[in-house]
Amino acid sequence: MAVREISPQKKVLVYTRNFTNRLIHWATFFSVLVLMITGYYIGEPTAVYGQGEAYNQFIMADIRYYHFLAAMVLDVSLMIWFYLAFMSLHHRYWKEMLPLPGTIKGAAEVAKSYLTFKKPPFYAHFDPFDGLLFMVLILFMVMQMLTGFQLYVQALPADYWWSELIHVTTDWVSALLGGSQHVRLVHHIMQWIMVAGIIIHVYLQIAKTIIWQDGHIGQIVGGYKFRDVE
Amino acid sequence: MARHVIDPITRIEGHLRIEIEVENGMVKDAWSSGTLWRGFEVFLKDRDPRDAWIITQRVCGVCTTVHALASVKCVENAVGIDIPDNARLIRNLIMGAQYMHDHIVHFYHLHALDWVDVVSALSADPKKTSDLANSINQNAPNSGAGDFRAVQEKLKKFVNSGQLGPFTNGYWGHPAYKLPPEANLMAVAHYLQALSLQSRLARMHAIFGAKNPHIQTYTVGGVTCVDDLNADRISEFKYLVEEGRAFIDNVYLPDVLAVAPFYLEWAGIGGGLKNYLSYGMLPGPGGKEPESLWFPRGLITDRDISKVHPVDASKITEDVTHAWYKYRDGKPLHPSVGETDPWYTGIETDRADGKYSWLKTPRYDDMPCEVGPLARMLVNYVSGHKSTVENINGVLKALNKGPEILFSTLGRTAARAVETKVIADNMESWIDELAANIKRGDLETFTPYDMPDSASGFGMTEAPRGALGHWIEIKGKKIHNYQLVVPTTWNGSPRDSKGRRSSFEASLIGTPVHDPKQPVEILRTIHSFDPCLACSVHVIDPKTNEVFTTRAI
Amino acid sequence: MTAGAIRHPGEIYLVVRTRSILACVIHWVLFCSVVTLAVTGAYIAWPSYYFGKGEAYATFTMADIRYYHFLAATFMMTSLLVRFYLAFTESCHKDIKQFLPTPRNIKNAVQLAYHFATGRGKHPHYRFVNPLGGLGIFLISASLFIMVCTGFLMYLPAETPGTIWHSWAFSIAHSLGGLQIVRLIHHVVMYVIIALVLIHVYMQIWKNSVYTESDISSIIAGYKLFPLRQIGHFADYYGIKLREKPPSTEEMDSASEPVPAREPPG
Amino acid sequence: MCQLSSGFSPKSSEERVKALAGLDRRDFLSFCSIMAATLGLSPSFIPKIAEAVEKAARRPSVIWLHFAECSGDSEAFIRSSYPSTEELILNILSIDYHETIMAASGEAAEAALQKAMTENKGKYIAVCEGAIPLATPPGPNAKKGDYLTIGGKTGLELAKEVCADAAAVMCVGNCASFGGVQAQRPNPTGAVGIEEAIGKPTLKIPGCPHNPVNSVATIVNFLLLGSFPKTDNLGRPLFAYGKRIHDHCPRRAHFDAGQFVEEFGDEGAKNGWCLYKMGCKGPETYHNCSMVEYNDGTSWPVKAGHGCIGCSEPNFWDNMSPFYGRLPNVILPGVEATADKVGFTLVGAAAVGAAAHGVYTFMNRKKFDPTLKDKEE
Repeated sequence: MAVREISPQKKVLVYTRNFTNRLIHWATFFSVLVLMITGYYIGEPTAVYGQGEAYNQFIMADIRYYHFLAAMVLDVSLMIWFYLAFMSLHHRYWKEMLPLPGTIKGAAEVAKSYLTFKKPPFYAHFDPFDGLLFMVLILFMVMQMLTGFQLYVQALPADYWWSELIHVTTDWVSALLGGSQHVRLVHHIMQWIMVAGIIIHVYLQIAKTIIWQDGHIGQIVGGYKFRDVE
Repeated sequence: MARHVIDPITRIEGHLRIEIEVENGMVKDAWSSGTLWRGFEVFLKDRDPRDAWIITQRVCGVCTTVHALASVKCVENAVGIDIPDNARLIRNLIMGAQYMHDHIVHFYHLHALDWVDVVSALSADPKKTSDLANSINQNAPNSGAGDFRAVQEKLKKFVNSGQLGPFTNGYWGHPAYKLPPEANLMAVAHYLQALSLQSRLARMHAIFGAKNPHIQTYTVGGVTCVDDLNADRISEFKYLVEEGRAFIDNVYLPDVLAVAPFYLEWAGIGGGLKNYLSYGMLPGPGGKEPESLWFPRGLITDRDISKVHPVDASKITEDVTHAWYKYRDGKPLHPSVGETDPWYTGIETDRADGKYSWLKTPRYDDMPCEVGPLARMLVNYVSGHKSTVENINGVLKALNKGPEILFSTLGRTAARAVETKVIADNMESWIDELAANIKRGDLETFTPYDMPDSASGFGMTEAPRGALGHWIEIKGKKIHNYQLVVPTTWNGSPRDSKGRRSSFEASLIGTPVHDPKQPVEILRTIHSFDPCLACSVHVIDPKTNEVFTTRAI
Repeated sequence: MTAGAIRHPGEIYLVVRTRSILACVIHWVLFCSVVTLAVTGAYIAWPSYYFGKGEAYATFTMADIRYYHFLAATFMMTSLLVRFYLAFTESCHKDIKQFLPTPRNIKNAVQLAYHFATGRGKHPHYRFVNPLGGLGIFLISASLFIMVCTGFLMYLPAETPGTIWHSWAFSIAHSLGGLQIVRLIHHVVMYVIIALVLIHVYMQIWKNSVYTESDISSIIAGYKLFPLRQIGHFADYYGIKLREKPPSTEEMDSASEPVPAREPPG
Repeated sequence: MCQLSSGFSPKSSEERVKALAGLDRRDFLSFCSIMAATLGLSPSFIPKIAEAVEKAARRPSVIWLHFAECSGDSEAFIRSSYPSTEELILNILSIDYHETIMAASGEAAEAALQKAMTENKGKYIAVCEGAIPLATPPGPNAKKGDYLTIGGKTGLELAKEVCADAAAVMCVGNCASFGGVQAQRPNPTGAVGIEEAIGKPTLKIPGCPHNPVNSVATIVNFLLLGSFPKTDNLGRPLFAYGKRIHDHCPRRAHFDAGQFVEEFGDEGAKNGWCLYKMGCKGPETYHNCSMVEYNDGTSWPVKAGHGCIGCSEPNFWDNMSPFYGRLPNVILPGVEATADKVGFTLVGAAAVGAAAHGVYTFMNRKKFDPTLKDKEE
């Protein structure tokens, strides 16, 4: 029976992700999850009605509060992530995520492997295909940050240094997109694209874990995976 | 000298036993025993204070709602909230409906058979009965000769069936029955009318109170029936009030005045105690107590009807010298510091210094007091309560007697009738106030609150049978201590430590008894109090949890 | 790549199949249905907001949520039932014994719990479910079974009036002290399940991190990786040559015995 | 259970009609149709009910006993509208002993009881109201059941004596059926329902108090078919206790819609929304309140904006309380807490335990990872 089968493959354990790296992943995961759920309510507020007197009900206010709170967690973790991409002592991954010729070639090879089931070379941290996907996701997150801040700053008092800062850094977004209503639209649509991207990401990690038997998915929990012994 | 036991006393709520000693055809001494113990205060402990009213309402199914009211009041007092005006009005309407209903049931179905010989009615002339009815009141309904003949036919068939049902073994033909056959027939007809009417009047409770007995609309903070605050329900209520008032004006009061002249000697029998206590009830706008109470709070001592004394709830004590409980140092205690230690010594004990009842013996300022309709009417009368004064003077004038006849069995029964009319006449004003509020768009029925972690409070009101007080102590948002001091405890309790009798026992002294085996005279006086035993027998909280020792089976 | 060498330098691991994909799928169906049950159940217990405005005759929020609760319950029951059946079959390596609280399992579970708590003693390598985990899964299953029973006791009287099921459920509900008590049990046991699941998830992450056997991939992809050095007495089997007959479950379980460390073959 | 062996000698229906003098034909038929509806019979049964009531020439003897109770069920019974109490007393039943309405007291009352029991041996209906206290009070002369004595006998003795020769025992109200209010924790008087006290199956019409429509319909069923109606396994007639209040509640649409009263007197209350969150026990209570209502169909608790308290269910004082909460409290030895408090404690303990274990293993990671140890060595 299948379950009794033991593969003769020998593997060696490789540490691929340190604690900070994993922590950032899960902080990003939970903050994006909260942002998605609260964002859905803000975009579709008829989903939940508050009862009682308006002066005593704060459903939208509460949900926006948690949206902003989660956004702050995401911002901070993204910033650390960017810093580590260049400065990490463990693994400086910025190059692996840029669409350089080498990365694109590697990504094509990985993509081919998904179709041919021929195992691609071992990549300790993430393969080039993932790298490009992450780049896309990160870009979307950055865009969500920019549009999000642009929407957020509209509600802030103007004479506040913090709001000045946001104005200076993100007003161009509004100008570029053609007004705050378009900013809102882009913020909304990009979220759905991100949902699709996240689904692809999760699917690929599970598929790789199953197909290549490297314990791939475990690395984001335990920090290690396995490499074939040549 | 023979000792006679009447057990069970029927046509009352609960389980009562009366023992009398008769000498030369007169009662020389009497003992009253409550023979059921349920332990309400024991299981109230640790309950949610908001549930207390639902539980305490079940102490009595006859004067249902009054315990509910006293209970929500005592919790509201502890929480420290005022209820909205609509809630006050609905509570007053429900209370008023209770009085209209309960007093009619008491007079016709629990009390009338002490004065009316059902069998004698068989020999009445329906024509003369009709004349009699019309001579008392021209508006008397269903009082044609044909109406009375139909009742008599029905009664004859019933008697001829040989199955007398609830009338089996009545004291028919007893010389104490003095009404002519025609008056008896009229009373029987009204007995049956009242039987149908009371079922309709109970609907007044149901309109706002969901059902009767045991309403389910109160809640700590107000009432729940906000959905019923509409013209439809109010007019339904109003017409039922009118129906009840028509009966009270045209049947109940005339009947009392028609029967009384035949039993005028009872205006000198059954007086008993000389002190009368009323807590007052039916709060007015603002709901402040006792200032806004429509029936004032007060105490009359020594039958002195020139003065009403204020009432101080802290002067109430309970004594267990003759009750089946033990106190550690034997002294009377205020309910809030009372103890519980049931100590049953058997029903056939020495009455002189033994224990013989499950009722404790309450005293106000060390005085035995009578409570009930007579006490309320006297306090109202002396305080100058307008409609009470008018109605009592009307009754006294009709009987051509002075106020001294009120201190008697007959006086008690008359006071009840007067009270029914006084309250029924005022129902409309509350309905109008309620309608005016609704018209204004005021539909508020509930005051929100937070249950305090610890608090204490009390609620006082009047049950149809007399003064009713609930005391609560809340700790950890739960009931820590709950006590009830109820009307029949005042009236039906055994002697106190100084050997002084309470109302039942005191009022029986000197009652003529024709035949101790047919103690109809005893029943007259006892029933005039409208005893309600279920609520009277209770225990005071166990700070020490001693009561749990009684669980051993 | 530097970090890879910090722990277990040169340690050789073997891929060991631990679950059929079917068992993995059932796990996640069970997980999703229990999450759905918990969320919809929370709404049924505390319907604090109302969803969907409108007239009552045209709005069915509670009705819908109850429907999804019942739907998820059928998924949960079916997957539980299928898993129970598979526990007796080869495709789940007849693992029923690993979940039952037999004296042996309890003894091993206590030992394991002591090791997990203090770190004393050698880590036993269990290929399938370890006795402590088996006990936890037994408790979760038993709790789910209680939920199924109490759920039916509430569902049948309401949804099948006039049938034999109705009177049957009614009798049992009353012998337990009435529907209100059944409801209370249903409510409280949900907390028990949440607590147990919390511990379960924590323990999987913990084991995955501490023992580097990739426990997490076991429930997703169906295999773990064992350090060859520490399961030495299976080396001839795990090594280069496959044995004719696979070791029995008991043999696998007894892998908890201290094993002398050896050099990895090859 | 409770089969009657031709309890009533049939006389001519003409004679019976005469006995019903005063109840005019229209009223009588309206009573019969209400009874048919209450019992869930088709309209074709109306003439049969009329016939059965008319045929029962000798009215069935009823002995109504009061035990530990508040008389609420007697009061409820006399609120009957179809038939009226008058009809019940004069024409339909022969209520031979009933402490609240009977003329006789004391010895005469005792004699009436003995007479009814002897004359109708094996044929009378014993209606019981109130629970039987079984505990023994402390005290020198106390014996079992002394918390209640009537005519010098304990309630238990009286119940056993009267119920022994009854054709059937009918319990009205929750006290007689299941022990009721005095049987709630800690049940200081050891009160139990009649069935448990006398060890004989009884028919139960629970409620606090019961709805007279149900007791009267049960009696009419008895007159019509010579037996009591079909019951559930607790002994409650299925016609009245076969369905949940919740399933026939006029506010059910608001439950399904998710529209709830959040606080008494709020907008939801004014709009008649569901009382689920106010602790309504309709979902666990079998009773026909929502269909027949009380006091001649005037109202019932949920209509009056107050949740159901489950008064037809056994031990409802304990199980259904706190009455303004959804769930009863969890009672563990020495502790009483809400279900959610218990649950949060449980989950919190698990989370804290996991976190503590995580920190501990991180601090002592060398113990767990032999490789690290090896390396150091």
